[in-house]
Amino acid sequence: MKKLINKPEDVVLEELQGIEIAHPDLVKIHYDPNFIVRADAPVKGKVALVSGGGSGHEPMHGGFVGKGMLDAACPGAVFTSPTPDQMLEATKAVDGGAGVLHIVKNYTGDVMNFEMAADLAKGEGIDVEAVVVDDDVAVKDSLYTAGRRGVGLTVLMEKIVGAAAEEGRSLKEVADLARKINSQGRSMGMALTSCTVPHAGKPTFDLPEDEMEIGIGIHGEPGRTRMKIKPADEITEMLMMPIIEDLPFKSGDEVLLFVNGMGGTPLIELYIIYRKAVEIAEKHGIKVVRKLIGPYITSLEMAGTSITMLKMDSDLIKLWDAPVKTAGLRWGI
Amino acid sequence: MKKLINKPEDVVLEELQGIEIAHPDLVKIHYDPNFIVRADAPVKGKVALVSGGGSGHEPMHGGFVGKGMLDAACPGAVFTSPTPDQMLEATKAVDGGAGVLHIVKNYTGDVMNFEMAADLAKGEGIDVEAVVVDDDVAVKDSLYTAGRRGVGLTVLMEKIVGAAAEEGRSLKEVADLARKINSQGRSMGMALTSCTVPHAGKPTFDLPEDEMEIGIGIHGEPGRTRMKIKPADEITEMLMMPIIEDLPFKSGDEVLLFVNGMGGTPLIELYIIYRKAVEIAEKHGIKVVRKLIGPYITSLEMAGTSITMLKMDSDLIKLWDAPVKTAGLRWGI
Amino acid sequence: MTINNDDVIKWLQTYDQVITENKDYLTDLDSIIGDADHGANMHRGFQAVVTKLPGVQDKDIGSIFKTVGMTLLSTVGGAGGPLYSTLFIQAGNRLNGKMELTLSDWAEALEAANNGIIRLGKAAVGDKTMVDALTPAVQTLLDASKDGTSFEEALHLSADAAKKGMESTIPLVARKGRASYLGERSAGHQDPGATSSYLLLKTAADVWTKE
Amino acid sequence: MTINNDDVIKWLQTYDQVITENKDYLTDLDSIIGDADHGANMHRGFQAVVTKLPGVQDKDIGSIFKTVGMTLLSTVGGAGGPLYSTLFIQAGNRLNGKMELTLSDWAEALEAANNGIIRLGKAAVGDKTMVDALTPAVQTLLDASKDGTSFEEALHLSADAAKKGMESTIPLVARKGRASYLGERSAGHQDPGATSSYLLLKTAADVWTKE
Ligand SMILES: Nc1ncnc2c1ncn2[C@@H]1O[C@H](COP(=O)(O)OP(=O)(O)O)[C@@H](O)[C@H]1O
Ligand SMILES: Nc1ncnc2c1ncn2[C@@H]1O[C@H](COP(=O)(O)OP(=O)(O)O)[C@@H](O)[C@H]1O
Ligand SMILES: [Mg+2]
Ligand SMILES: [Mg+2]
Ligand SMILES: [Mg+2]
Ligand SMILES: [Mg+2]
Repeated sequence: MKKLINKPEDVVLEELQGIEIAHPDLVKIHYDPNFIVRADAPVKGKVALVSGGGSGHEPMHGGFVGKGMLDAACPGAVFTSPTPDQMLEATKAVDGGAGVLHIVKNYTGDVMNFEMAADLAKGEGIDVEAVVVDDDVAVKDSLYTAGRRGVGLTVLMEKIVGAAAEEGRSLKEVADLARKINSQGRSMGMALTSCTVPHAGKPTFDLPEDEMEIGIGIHGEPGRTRMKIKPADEITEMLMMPIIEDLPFKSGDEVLLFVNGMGGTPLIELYIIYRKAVEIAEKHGIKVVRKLIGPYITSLEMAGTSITMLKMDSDLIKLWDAPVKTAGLRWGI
Repeated sequence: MKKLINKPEDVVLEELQGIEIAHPDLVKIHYDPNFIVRADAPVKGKVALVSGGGSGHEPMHGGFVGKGMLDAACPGAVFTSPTPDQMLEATKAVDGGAGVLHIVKNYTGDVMNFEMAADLAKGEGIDVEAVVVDDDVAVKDSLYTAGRRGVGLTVLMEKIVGAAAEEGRSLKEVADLARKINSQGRSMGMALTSCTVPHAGKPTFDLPEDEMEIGIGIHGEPGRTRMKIKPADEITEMLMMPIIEDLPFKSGDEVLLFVNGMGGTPLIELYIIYRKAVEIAEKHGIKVVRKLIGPYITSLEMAGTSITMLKMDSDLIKLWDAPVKTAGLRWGI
Repeated sequence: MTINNDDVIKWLQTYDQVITENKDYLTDLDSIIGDADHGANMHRGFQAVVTKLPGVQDKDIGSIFKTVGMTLLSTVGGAGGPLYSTLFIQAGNRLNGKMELTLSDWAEALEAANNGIIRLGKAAVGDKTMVDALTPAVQTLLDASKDGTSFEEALHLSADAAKKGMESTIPLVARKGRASYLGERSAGHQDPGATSSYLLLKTAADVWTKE
Repeated sequence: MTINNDDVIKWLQTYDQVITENKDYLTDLDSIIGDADHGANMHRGFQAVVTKLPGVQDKDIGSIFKTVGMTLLSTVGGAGGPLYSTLFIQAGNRLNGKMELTLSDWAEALEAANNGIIRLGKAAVGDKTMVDALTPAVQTLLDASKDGTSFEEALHLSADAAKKGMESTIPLVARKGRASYLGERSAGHQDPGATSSYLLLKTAADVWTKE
């Protein structure tokens, strides 16, 4: 296992310590239970946004805490949903009296733990709503699965909904907006290499030198199909088409196109993917009006990419463009 | 070779096409010869900054073109210095009448090509100064080598000197500032894995599962020593101590600490390194007053990190904090 | 035979050791059809549990179980955390105030535990989860407690039933949890949660029937 | 024997093929002590050169050389670009207006080329660069042109001298270029630029002495 870490069991703690020293202007860290809150939390009268999930997806979620985005993030162990006590304490720490929105990625563990936390928080008199993100078209959504995973759309939702909360919208408005985003965004990912969970010490899956996994999630889980590596343009097509067909995105739609790196893929490759993705979108009459390119929702050191498309309208565009000041995303301030 | 590319010979062209579509608000791309300029170039009356180097270090340099940083970047083939014609055309395209500063990393090829370009530009009546960055303490600086390499400090120099130019300082002032930064900054890097140059098709060096290279540069060249992998804290110490001792940084110094990812190393590990680096700095009485953490000067998909420390003063701090709006670094606007 | 709170403590401590020994095995199983953390998750949880046990060793068995459940809830995370937490809390509710367990107490406690898991996770037998190991074990215990089988014998029978249930997950296509994302590719691999559940019952049989 | 501009064109076209065949070999050498691009760089440059040759094939040899030099300057990049560009431009200056080359023209042109490289790159013999291959080859040509050796013979001798010079780089510790960063670790490996320079002279000997 080749990692710049000390002991596997200290990875999350030491990362939090690093974030604490690096960004005192943006966030405060609470240990045991672990959570990250905005430096100025709680913000009186503002709906607070709490998200969380396993660690190993950095900058998500901790890197998205700050003005214009999340109020708190709860990091679990690597790839392991955090626990209800973390979420409860984070919820209490950021509640500014206008209620708290939980942004939950659709994994059995995350959903169960956040539900328990929401029940506990409601028991303490806090107004809590939860929104589940499930944008991954690689997973067939049916009665016979845990449903679709929450992946790249989470980042876009946290930014846009964060701006709406900052604007002073109500908990109901903010939650409805989040659900609207979930209904308008789709993602699909692929991997060239597996990642290695520090505790496991070896790659989660073995992938021969000439093969790739299509339809992976963000936890190093194998995808739905394995095949020979293809040129970037073909791979982009294999990710874009299921996204376009699923919603479906239609001619005339305006979208935000997000080309994400899985952690081990350099930026130079993401621009090559972006170029082709825009070409494919345009061929279908879809207009790319906003973009995000980079490693924002990662899977440790996995090499690979995911693409997310979100249908935009003037409200979403305005909220996307609104100032944000976090360690992971920043503009306008 | 596991890469999200089409043909090796098209990598740089397609990357430029991606950047062109992605960032029309920030940059314009010129093809054949290839260079990237600010969307609003030339800026009348402002000293223009031109840098460049081999591709494969993204976001450097193209991602640093924009308000408050570079006016132009010349991308060569992967890991290959660009050619004088690119630099000459870029210099002409951004000259706003106040002169042009070439920021050159100290590699035989970069230095020779930029020198030729400067001579040609001067021949066309443009006021050109060049500053060579050579901050890599892993390389013994002596009459018997090509001297130290230019690595992480380049990013900091481009930001700070870019802010000075934006402020309206003269070519001489800007060049002197760049030389001062070069004299006050030091870097050192290490790799856990080799990168693969697309044309070469296989890793530049082979590194067994339990070994690392210390003292690598940014071109996949092997380092000065190879050894068994150590815990992150020890690695941090092995990078920090030569940096501190070389300048030397002294008790009471205020510094900018830059923990850079080499392209394949995820952010979670960089925070673990940052945490220890600050601890070591503080043990030596050195105060970290500014920081940068992330993959800003990379070596394709290489896993590894480099640390840069730059001694700061109030002028440097003010310039570092000044607004910058590029694809790779952005704040304040 | 009855089981007292010392026996329960011993069972939990031994299970912690069993998990430690099987950490890599459970993680390997989870690597194939999940996210490679089930061993580390269970290990983190039960390491925390054993530090809590001295504080509750004299309490009634219900309290011990609920302390275990609360500890797991705040240390395990993932899907396994709430599910194993529910197992212990539901069983603990059924065992409130008890200083000793009979076979029927044990059978009914595990039945409540399994029902709690099914309520929370909505998995049925055949979905390739821990429910596949627990359900037949519970049924065996309920049957045994009715037909007069000895507690010792019943413990072994329930471990055997859990083992068969665990093995029955191998050919299944997962319909719950992370493995369901794999679709058909999940078939051919044993479920990690069913494995840790089998080990829990196996440890009870081993620890409680040592003469 | 003299060499005319057709021969020069043929030499350059053949060198392009030689580089194509040796692209991976040169890159492998550069992987060990450099940055794994020398093969790709030379290949890119001479591919561009051959497209330019039809436009200058009737010009004097000096013009052909200078066109090659300018083309390399804008296509190769790296250290190799300016150095090989200088080689052709300096030699071209010496061959201005010539439609034919004698042995002494060739010797003096390569001497000017090598001196240009040394001026630009500041490398001396023994620094583990292309200068180690070119210098003995130039000396051999100069000697041959004085002592009446035939052009054919001199071409073979110069290729042999370049080969020895190239091989002499193996044990050296690099003091110039990228390989110098490796310090002692650069010893034991052949310099890629010395290798491409040897191939240039070897190709001249092969192409120009075919009966
Ligand atoms: N809905 C569910 N109902 C019952 N058991 C489940 C359910 N989802 C997952 N499990 C069990 O949890 C196990 C995985 O636990 P663990 O790896 O700790 O959590 P995660 O899947 O969140 O990484 C699976 O092997 C399965 O037995
Ligand atoms: N200062 C120098 N003088 C002469 N030759 C040099 C010098 N520096 C490098 N070289 C030659 O250039 C070769 C490397 O060329 P190339 O790989 O194309 O460029 P780069 O080193 O920039 O990647 C070396 O093998 C060496 O022969
Ligand atoms: Mg998990
Ligand atoms: Mg090079
Ligand atoms: Mg798991
Ligand atoms: Mg090279």
